[in-house]
Amino acid sequence: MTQAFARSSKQTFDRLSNPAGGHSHPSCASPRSNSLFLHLMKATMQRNTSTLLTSLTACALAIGTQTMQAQTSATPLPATIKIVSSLPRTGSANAQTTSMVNGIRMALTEVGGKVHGVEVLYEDWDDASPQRGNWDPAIEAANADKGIADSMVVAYIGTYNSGAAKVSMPKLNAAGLAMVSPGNTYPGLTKPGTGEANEPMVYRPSGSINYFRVVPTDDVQGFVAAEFAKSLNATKVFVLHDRELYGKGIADVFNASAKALGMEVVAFDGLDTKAANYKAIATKIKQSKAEVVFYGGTTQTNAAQLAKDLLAQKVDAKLIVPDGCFEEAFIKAAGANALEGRCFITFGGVEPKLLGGKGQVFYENYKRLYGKEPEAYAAYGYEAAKVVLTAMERAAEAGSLSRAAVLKEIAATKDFSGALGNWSFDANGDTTNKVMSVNTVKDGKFETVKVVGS
Amino acid sequence: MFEWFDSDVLLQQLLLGLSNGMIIALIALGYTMVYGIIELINFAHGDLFMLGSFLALTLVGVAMNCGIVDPELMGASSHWWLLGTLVLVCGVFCGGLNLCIDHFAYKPLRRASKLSQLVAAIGVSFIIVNVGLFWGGLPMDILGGGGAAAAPKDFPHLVSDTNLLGEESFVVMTWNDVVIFVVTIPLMIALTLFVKFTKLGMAMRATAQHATAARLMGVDVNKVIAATFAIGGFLGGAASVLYANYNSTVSFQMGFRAGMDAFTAAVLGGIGSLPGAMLGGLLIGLVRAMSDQYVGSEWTNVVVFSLLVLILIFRPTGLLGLKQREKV
Amino acid sequence: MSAVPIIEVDGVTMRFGGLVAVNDVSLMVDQGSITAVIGPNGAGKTTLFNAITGVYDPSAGRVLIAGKETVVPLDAKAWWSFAVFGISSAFLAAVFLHAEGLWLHAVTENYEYLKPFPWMKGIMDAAAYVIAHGGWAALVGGILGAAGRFAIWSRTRRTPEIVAESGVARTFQNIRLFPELSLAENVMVGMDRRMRAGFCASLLRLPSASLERRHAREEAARLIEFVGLGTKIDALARSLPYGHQRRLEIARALASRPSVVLLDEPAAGMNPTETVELMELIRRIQSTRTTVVLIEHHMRVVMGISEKIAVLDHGEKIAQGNPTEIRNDPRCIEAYLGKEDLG
Amino acid sequence: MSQSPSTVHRPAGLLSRGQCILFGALLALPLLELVFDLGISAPTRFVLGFAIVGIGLNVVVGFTGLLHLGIAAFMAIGAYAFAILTCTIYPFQIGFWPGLLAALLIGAVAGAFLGAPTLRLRGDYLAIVTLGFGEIVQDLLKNLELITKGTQGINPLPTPWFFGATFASDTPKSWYFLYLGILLACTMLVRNLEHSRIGRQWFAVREDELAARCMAIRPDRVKLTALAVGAGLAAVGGALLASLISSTGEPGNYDFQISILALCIVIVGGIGSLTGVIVGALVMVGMNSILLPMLGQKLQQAGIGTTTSVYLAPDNYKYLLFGLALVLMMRFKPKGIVAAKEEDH
Repeated sequence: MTQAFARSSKQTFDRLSNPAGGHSHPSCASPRSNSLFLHLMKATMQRNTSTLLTSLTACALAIGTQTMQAQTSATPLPATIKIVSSLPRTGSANAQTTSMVNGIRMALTEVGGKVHGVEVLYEDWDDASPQRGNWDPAIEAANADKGIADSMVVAYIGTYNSGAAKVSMPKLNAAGLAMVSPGNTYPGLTKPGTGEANEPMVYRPSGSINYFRVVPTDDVQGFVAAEFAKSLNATKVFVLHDRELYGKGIADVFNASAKALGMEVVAFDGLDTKAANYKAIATKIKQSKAEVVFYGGTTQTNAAQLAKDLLAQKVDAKLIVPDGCFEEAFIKAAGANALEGRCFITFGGVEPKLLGGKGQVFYENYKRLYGKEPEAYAAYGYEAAKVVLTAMERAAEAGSLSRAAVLKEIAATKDFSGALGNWSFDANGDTTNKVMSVNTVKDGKFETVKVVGS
Repeated sequence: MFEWFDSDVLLQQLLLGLSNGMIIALIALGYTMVYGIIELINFAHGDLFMLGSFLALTLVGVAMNCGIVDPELMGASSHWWLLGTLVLVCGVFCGGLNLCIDHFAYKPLRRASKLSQLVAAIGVSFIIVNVGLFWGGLPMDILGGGGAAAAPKDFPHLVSDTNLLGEESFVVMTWNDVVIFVVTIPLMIALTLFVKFTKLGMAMRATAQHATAARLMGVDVNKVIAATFAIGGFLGGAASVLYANYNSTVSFQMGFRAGMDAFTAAVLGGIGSLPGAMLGGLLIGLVRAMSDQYVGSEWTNVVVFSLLVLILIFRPTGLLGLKQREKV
Repeated sequence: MSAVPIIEVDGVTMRFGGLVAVNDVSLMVDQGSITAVIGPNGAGKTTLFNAITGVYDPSAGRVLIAGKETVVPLDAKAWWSFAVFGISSAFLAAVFLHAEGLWLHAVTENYEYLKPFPWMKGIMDAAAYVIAHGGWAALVGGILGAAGRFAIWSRTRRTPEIVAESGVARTFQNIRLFPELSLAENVMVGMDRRMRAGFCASLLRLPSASLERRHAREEAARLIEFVGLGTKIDALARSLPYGHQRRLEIARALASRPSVVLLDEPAAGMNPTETVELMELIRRIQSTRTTVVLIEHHMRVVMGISEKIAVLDHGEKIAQGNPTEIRNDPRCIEAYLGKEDLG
Repeated sequence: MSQSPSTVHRPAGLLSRGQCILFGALLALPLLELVFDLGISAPTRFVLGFAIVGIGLNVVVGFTGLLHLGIAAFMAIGAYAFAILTCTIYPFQIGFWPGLLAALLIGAVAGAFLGAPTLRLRGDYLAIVTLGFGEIVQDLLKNLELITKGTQGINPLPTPWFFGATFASDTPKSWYFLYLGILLACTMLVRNLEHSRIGRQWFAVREDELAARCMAIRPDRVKLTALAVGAGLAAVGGALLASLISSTGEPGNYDFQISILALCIVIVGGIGSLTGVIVGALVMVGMNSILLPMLGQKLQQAGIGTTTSVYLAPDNYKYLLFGLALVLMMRFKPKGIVAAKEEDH
């Protein structure tokens, strides 16, 4: 004890005598320490760089009695803080969310697990239950409550499903805990006038914004899909959806955009996502002589089966699906045959390997670290974590790592240069990044056909 | 746009309904047999069927990797012998597995209440689903796996998918459809004959009528139950290959819907009745296809279950179920 | 003695597939009497009991209880129930098949965000919309509803509960107690016919329900003692030995204060002492002005207590009369009695 | 009246001894949290909600012996009825308590209506029909988009009010006590029914329908009462759970898996026993929303499960654990944790 104490005091004085001041400097980055006292000391030092004397006094007092020290430093930076993610880890979305969690871990590793010398813990929470095999509202709500109750948590990365966000957003908002979603694309979560009359205010009981997302919303994507259908010279389109929040939402946008662009929507049907096959629907599509089929759905809601059955029933219509299908699993599930030249996938961004700048670095690192191609949303997980960590760094610099401080800094994210390019959060908490791509499958791999909005 | 009556469309939907219905009927037989003998709704049956498809997928993968079949030829030419082998192997696998499940999970509960058996079946179904998830994670290089364990997998066409009615025809009928009938109908006939004429079959019928009486007459009831599970499992395994080949998809979650459809079919036809299960399966397949075409796919489940309720109001023991007279 | 027999079986036939279990049997049971139905195994005795108590619907013939046929008549009440089912399913079909339009007209169009809802107008609009658009749905739904109700009604015209309601209680050949219920509860189920406590009284444990329950319990205790089962009224029925279970079943049957009680082989499996006790019990039952009909193989019981005996063989009634007549009837001796010592 | 030995008249208490102990423990749980930082009173609220659903299902399955596989449909009906009648985007806005009462009534009526065609069916036909209703209700909620907002889910739902207590997401304890109170009320009322004429009719129909009918009990009416009570309670549970997360969630959330969870609660806890149901809810839902997440968290903190392999992530073993628990439970305690007769009186 005495030894540890002596060592930590020495380091404290080292820091004090460091001409670089309080800003962290590689040479004095202390090894991981389990001494609370050390952290408190460091925090004191960092905060009061300008007033060396005060620090010295504080320090002297601290050497005298630890309790005194705790009283004298006003709002010290904590020793460790936590960020958590709440994603569906059990069940069918597992592949995508594993990739996202990997992205988050990467972001954390890149900063050495610390911001401004404060150790950052990360916990990967599951919002799915084995009964549901999918996100479970009770678990998501419990996660939100758990996050709120744990005072170490300063940021909540999640959710993957927009429906889940609807559950946790008001809770986290009331508690003033920042929430950054790498996957929610339902527009009504942030944009007034796109959803219900009470959206998005209903998610903001405190009146201020705590929810941000690094992924462009479906209203952009649905429109891009419709434009692309038009560019395929389609006159008749057949719109299907999976009767879930995401799929139905984007199909609605596509439906409206297609009509606006002068195409005829011959049918707007919901699919039974658990059905064995869609050959009967494929027959109906064939009968309708539509040139394009749009399916608002994901790999998990059986989009691959639809693609296969269109091929099996010799339907010539092209299939357009949204980014819920932009993952390796979709190609593997459908088989490249059913997709090549027949299927187009829109995505709110570009595929990881086409990312430029920092994105390319991310892509290379990810492949090196995990030994496989990242899924499409990996970059969003990474980006969300990056934004949070950067904001925390700024907040720490400004002297506080409280929830409010972190939230303020996340909201202030501007001209952020990350893996997804250069972007900011707008007043609603949406990313200004509107890059969209249309992809197809060639030789069993995604290939970008068109990039819009960059 | 959608002509109400279009003979091509009608014909196509009938064909689809029959093909889907045949597979459902084959699974329904497994439910109805087990139910007939021990009055257990075997919830794990649908998931067992799912494991059969995974075995088929793995075997096809192995066959491709070992150069037994040429991956390039999948879908272009037919691999009858491979399909036949798979039906047998997966059938035996599922039959054996069903036997083991019965032995370890249900048999100790024979004397417990029906509900405890049901919960055990639910538990087994969860376990199998998890096994399916892990199986999906096996490194099946060609067929996908690893991190995407949970995703549905593509099952290659084992038979040619050229249209037998000619490339110009609106109605599509391929060997995929034919193979279902070629496998299913003989199996059903064989089962019917087996139950009617063999000694074991008669013992099964006797046990279904009255287990205690059968036991007193010297029927080894445990053997009969085991045989029932084995045969039901075999049919489920055979169905799993047909299903995988017909839909060209294998997923660890597909057991639920297949099981539910089959269970509905079994009840619709009259649970405990073999011809009832076949009829129920075909009917459900047809109603699904017709509803998808003429009502709208989002209403298909509603249509199927409303029909079920209506039929049960007028025929409380299903279409071919015998009127139950309680022994007093 | 009243002129009307308490049970009149009039030409009842029961067919199961090709098997004729009971063939054109007629039987009169006088009020207050003890009547036995005897015959070899498989003669159709229990089937006749089942036909009388409504468990089976006779293929032909009628059963009159106290001069009345115990079937649900096709009267105003039946028509009323078809009408109610038809109309309510018509209404449901009309509402459900037009749910969205209805909602749009009655609710959405009358509502502005955060303003109070004009309830009256909403309801009027809803009614107008259903009347204007629901015709076909209502017609189909109505027909299906009424037909479904009719199908169920026609299958359940003569059911055990309706027969039991008219004062017929019975026991079963293979004892059918409620095994997981206590003795008292078993007997109290028998009293259900006479109990009045409704749902709300039970839910809230109103004094009326508590009082009724307390009285029922006391009466159950008396009945259990009456049949000679002592005071352990809270033991589970399944814990009783076989002979006691038979007596408990009799107590349960008596609990409904029936005018006639049908006992199906009450002495089966009883030892001689118990049999004597049983005969005593049956006489005591008769002394409470309850008619007793029993199926029995035990000739000592049959000959000892019956006033009238009917003999069935192969589903047909071959003889009827008092014990002496039956004892001397050559057909009975040939068919049945000859094989057994009459004791 | 001369009172002979206690055997003649022994009224059932308001709660059995087991129930008293259980509720005492549940009451003490948040107090325990004052000392130890367990953080479990918040997730335990879900347990309480599911316990109410379980009590409802227990009336149907445990008391009356009807195998019901679609109880989630009635949770959905309750949640949606509550939501439509209280949410601010709808005109009605009748408030928390009237909404809860309406959910109870609508659920009960729906239960009776949907039950009516099934009354004459044998046990396992009933199972498939109820399973079908479970699916139909989901489909209806999804398809009648104008009314139910389809897959959007309805939010926000009003938080409860109770004599000045505050109900916010950071005050889980007030929710906890309120829900515990509602659960207690449900338990006592259902216990009243259990020990009354109504309960006796249920048991009689369960034990031997034919014998009951020969005692002039009308099984239709008895089953209908049970279905209505069960559905009504499930609706209340659904509404409370919805209020807890302030949203109905998607209709797909009320699927077969939830019905199965409810059934497992009843059977694992001890079929036919109210104490058992609550214990069952604690075990099953607790495993789901408290134990498994906690375990996952602990494993993560221990540095296990960070790898990308599907076989090493603890989350991927949840199905297996859940299934094994069910099978083993049935193997060694087929009557459930609390067997019905052990808690009587």
